[in-house]
Amino acid sequence: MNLHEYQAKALLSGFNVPVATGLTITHPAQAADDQLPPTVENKWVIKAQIHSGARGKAGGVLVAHSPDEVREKAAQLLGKTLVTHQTGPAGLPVHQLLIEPASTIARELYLALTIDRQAQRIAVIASTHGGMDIEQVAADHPNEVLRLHINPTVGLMGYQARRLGFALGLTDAALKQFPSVLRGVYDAFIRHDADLIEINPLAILSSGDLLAVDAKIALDGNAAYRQKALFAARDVTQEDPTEVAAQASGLNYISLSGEIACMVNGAGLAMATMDLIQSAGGSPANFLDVGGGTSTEKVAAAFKLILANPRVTAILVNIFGGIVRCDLIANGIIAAAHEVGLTLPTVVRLEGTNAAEGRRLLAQSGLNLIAENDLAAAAARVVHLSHTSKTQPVQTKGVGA
Amino acid sequence: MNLHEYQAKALLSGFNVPVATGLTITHPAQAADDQLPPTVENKWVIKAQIHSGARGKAGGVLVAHSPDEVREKAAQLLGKTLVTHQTGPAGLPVHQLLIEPASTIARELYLALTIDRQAQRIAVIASTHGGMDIEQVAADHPNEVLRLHINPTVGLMGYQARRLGFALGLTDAALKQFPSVLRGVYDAFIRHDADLIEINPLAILSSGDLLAVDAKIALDGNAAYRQKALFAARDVTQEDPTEVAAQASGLNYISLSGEIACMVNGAGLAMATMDLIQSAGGSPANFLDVGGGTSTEKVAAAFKLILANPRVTAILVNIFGGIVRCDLIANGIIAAAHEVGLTLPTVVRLEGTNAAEGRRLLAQSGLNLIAENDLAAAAARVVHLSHTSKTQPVQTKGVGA
Amino acid sequence: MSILINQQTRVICQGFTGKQGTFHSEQAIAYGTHFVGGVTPGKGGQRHLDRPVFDTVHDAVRETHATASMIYVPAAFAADAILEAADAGIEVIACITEGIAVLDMLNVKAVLAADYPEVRLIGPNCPGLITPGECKIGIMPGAIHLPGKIGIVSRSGTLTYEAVAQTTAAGLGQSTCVGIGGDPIHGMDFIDCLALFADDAQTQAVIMVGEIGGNAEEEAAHFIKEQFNKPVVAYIAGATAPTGKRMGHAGAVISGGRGSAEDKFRSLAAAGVHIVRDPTTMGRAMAELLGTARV
Amino acid sequence: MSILINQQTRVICQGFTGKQGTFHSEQAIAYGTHFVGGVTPGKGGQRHLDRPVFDTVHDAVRETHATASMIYVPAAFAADAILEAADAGIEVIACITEGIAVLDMLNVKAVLAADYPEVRLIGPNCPGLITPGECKIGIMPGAIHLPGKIGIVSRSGTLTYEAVAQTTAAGLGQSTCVGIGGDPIHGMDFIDCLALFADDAQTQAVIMVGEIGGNAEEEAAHFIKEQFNKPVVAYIAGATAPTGKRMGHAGAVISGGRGSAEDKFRSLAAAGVHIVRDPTTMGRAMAELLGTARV
Repeated sequence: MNLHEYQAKALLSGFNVPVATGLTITHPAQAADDQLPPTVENKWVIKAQIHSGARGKAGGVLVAHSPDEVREKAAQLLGKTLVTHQTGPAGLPVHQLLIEPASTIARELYLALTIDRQAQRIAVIASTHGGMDIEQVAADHPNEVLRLHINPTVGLMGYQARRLGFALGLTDAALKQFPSVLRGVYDAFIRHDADLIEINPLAILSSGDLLAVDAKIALDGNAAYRQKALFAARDVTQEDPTEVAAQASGLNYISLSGEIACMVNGAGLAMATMDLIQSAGGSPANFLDVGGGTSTEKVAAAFKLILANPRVTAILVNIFGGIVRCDLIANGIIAAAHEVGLTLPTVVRLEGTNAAEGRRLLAQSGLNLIAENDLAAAAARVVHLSHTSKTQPVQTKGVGA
Repeated sequence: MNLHEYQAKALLSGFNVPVATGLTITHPAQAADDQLPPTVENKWVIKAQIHSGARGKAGGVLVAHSPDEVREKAAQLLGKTLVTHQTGPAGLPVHQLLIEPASTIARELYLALTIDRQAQRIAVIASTHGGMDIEQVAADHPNEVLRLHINPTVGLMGYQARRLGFALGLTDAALKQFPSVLRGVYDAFIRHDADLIEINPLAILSSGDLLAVDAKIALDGNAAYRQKALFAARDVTQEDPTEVAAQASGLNYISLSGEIACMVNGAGLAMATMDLIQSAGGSPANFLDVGGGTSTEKVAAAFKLILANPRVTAILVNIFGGIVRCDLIANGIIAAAHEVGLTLPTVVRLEGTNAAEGRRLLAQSGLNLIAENDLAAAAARVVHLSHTSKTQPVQTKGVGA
Repeated sequence: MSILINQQTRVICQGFTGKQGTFHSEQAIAYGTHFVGGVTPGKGGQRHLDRPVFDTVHDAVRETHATASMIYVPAAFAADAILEAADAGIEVIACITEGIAVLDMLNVKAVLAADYPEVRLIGPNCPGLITPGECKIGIMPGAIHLPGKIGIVSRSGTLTYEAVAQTTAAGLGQSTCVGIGGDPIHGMDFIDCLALFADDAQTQAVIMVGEIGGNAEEEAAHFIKEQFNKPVVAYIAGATAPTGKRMGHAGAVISGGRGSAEDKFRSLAAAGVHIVRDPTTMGRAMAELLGTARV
Repeated sequence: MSILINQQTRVICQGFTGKQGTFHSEQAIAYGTHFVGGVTPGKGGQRHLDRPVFDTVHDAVRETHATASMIYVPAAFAADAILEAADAGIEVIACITEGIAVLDMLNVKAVLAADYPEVRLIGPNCPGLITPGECKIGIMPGAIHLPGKIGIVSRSGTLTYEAVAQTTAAGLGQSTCVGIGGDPIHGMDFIDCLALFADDAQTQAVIMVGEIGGNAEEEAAHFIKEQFNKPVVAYIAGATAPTGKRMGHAGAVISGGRGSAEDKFRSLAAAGVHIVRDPTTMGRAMAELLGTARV
């Protein structure tokens, strides 16, 4: 789960990472004169709180030189939808703004902690090239991206912080502050089950002090049970509504741009099914893993998600019954098809435990469900039906709709 | 450094280890009616706070059935000196009492955490034989002393606590409470740099609940710099005054029962010197390691400590000059001998860096300092002098006394 | 022969009396697994599925001489369960549980490496492992398996079943199938399994099923090139998955242009692996490969 | 040959510009040690004792190719310094610092075992080590040493010097002398040193100096009995130390009747070690033993 910048900064501030005093608003009027953070030069930065980087280029970061201008710019931003190269074409809505005093920045650094699955350690990544995309920096200046790993027994060691501080070319106040900043980020990472904490830029101000000018935190979803306060602050307006609804039903759904929907048990098999659709000449409309203990309700919820996408022209259901019996799945499909009024051409491939009985049930259901035992054939069939479906409406024998 | 029972319980209580509500007093009047902890059956236990186990047998734990009796028994105990098999014949003075409500105990367990130097881990030691000397239990029932080690990366694991709880035969409330008690002891150990935390007995009350009836904590002296609050609470009245004075001078001194004092640089060489005195027919009066950076002040302080012991009849100084130059040591000895008015026969063995010059300085000092190059000869000489010194006063040419 | 588990393997279940533990233990027993008992703290001394229940894994090992455990305890307690099994002397630990926090697994791996280097952890978030006809530890459907000559190692669950069904249909059968799980930090990896398959006489060839994300497949390719001499067929799922989108398994994220299906196919092909881009052809490709190999 | 260090060993000092670091670095240089620089954070780029100063051990290793470090930083920072040296690739780390908290050392040992198993840590709270005539890393007086054939390993500081002086007086000389330190948790132990002496052609015999407390000497006795074939002379200090009293070194505590000098003498004698109860006779005993051995 992602945190907004203002949430990330509040969290980091609790670990003594220096951040500006900011004001978070949802309405321009909240930026009243006496609420605005004090500035030296009457200069504020207004930042759209969306779950995306590269906000500046998308017009999501504005500067104002008076309280009136702050409110004016805030009114411009709030309610807008921002499209960055990370958001996809739909963009993300701006419901909250973070207003901070502008700072005079001498240098910009990059600092992040994340999980390195190869090393099986938490990795610290730092660079003197702050304020830009670190992947680009890694591509352009691989030797200027510093990496080190943290042994879980002792955690971050003093020598590691010192070493990075010297390697980043810090001096004076910044050199002295850096170990405490890194310690704070590390402690926050550990205490709050982060997947990623990125401070970009970590600025050296003209005063010589360090300041986290932007901050991004992603949390490990598996740790939600012990990070309840943070997960309660989740902002679902920043996520795909279909994916959010899917999660609520215990489904793993990701929207894609094609027209053939699929419903599969297992993430790997779901990806393989998408690959098959593509190689058969189609284009997948979604990734959808219904998981292990699939019930009628789950199958029904899955059909509803699929049908909510107007681009979908055909459906491929691919279930390899293991512990889940295919006859139960078939009953679930039939009940769900009735419930949601399934009209799109639907190819069903059932394999594994009680597959024959499942196929028999589908055949006798009176629904427009095309059974295919062979997965390759099922993929070819659904692609064919999809093309047909685009040109002529499909007749169904379903009771719904 | 050792904590008193009341200090240990206050510490453990902060880690949710269940202890009785107690009152610590230094004067009987402090045990006023309204200050005494409430009891169900008007029964209190009054415990002498000394740095020793086995207080009960020595009369250091009394029971009272009324507030008046509490004050009466308190008056008996305060100011007394208790001799246990751990205190040595001199005993320890009672300056503080811990008054607790008496508990109804169903079973007594043993629980301790300490450093296992062989395993290089913190070890948990537990037994169903609580309330007695664990070393005796280990000798009599080796299979009934449970041990497990804690991996520093993950600390105490839930399964370890469960396993011990089941192995101790706990049920119901005690079984449920045990992991939290053990967790508390472990956290206290780690957070406060303990060498040993021992709860003996850890009682199962008739109510089924656990209660730490006695608690002993020893702290790692090397961690004093980061456990300042605890080390500030050190009770030097419980320690040998000479040893305390030695520490203040940066010396490592331990009183022994013999009559030949020794002053050595290095703990191993100091023990070896004691061994030599013994095998030469003498008996060492002390262990004294003057350490590395030996100064005139330190040597003087060492002589003062030695001379404060009226049993001492002769002195052996054994210095293997390494980094420390023997000529400087010799000057220190001479200055110190003058300062303290050294009259006892003193054999000095100087070896190593600038030893010849050191010996020359001693010979020219006009003091009654007998130089011996050979350590074995020096030991034999000091033992001989000691025997002589017992029968006739020694003439000295010293300026002091 | 097979790897890791066989008819002699004495299996217990942690989380034995829970719903999942009960169901999959029943299945394992029905499959003929040498299933000797289970662990549920507080239920020690009871019997369940006609097997003894113990309070601790240590008790279970002492009484049953169990050597393998399958873990179905909830995610919050799974790290503890893995280390309990290791500490009790269990040699093969299959942790089926999904949803274990990454930091927990980092610690588990560090402790296993330090204190229990001999322990084989499979998973978490995996279907388990099976030696067909001998021992089933996990959630896979036993019926689709056939004792035979193909070793299968896979990051995916149901996709493993595809590989199994296809090799069964082709009459090749399986020596042992290991679902190593999709979490970013997990136990045995492709290489660990390949090393065991290399020394297993029953295993004549291996099917490897990978996914986008991470670089385990690239490392496996390197290992195969350097020191693995049996035929390998490999499929990588996720060629059509868009960059940066999570595909169910936390491990299946393409980050920074690395870990794409194409990267993995390329590495494996360069290592002499027979790659298949159509997941329905794993069994057929293997049959052809072995047919050719026999000439 | 010698063990651990020799003329080629490139030595740095951590805590280089401090009082202790400066003094002992000067001594090491004067002794002829191949001393290439030192580390004091914040003083990188300066020169000290005509050697370069670096901010980090990594910088020092990169620039000087140092392979050994002697540590004189204050106790509160010593654990960090040890791990910094290990992480930077230093092979032999002698930590002279005394007063390191036990929990810090437990962690240091766990990390060394996990991440840097090849690193040789000597100490803490030790005099260091020396290969006479070649390389001196520590606080021992160089002048008493003589290049020769006796390996010395000791838990004590000044008592080591006795063994050195006696073997020098006897004309035997020393191959390498290692003061392993007296703290309860420390780096190389008797056995680690014996194993190196076993393979060292220059070392013809070993003097072992132990102390009461712990059971390192008993373990060494077992090792010698099983697999060490060179003559060993051993002395254990503390026969007259009373039970339960601390004798300076935190490690030197007799606990529960174990670890007494008598226990240790007995174990060593049973392992075929020539024990001496008089610390002034270590050199003489060795000379006689080797004289006898030569017959």
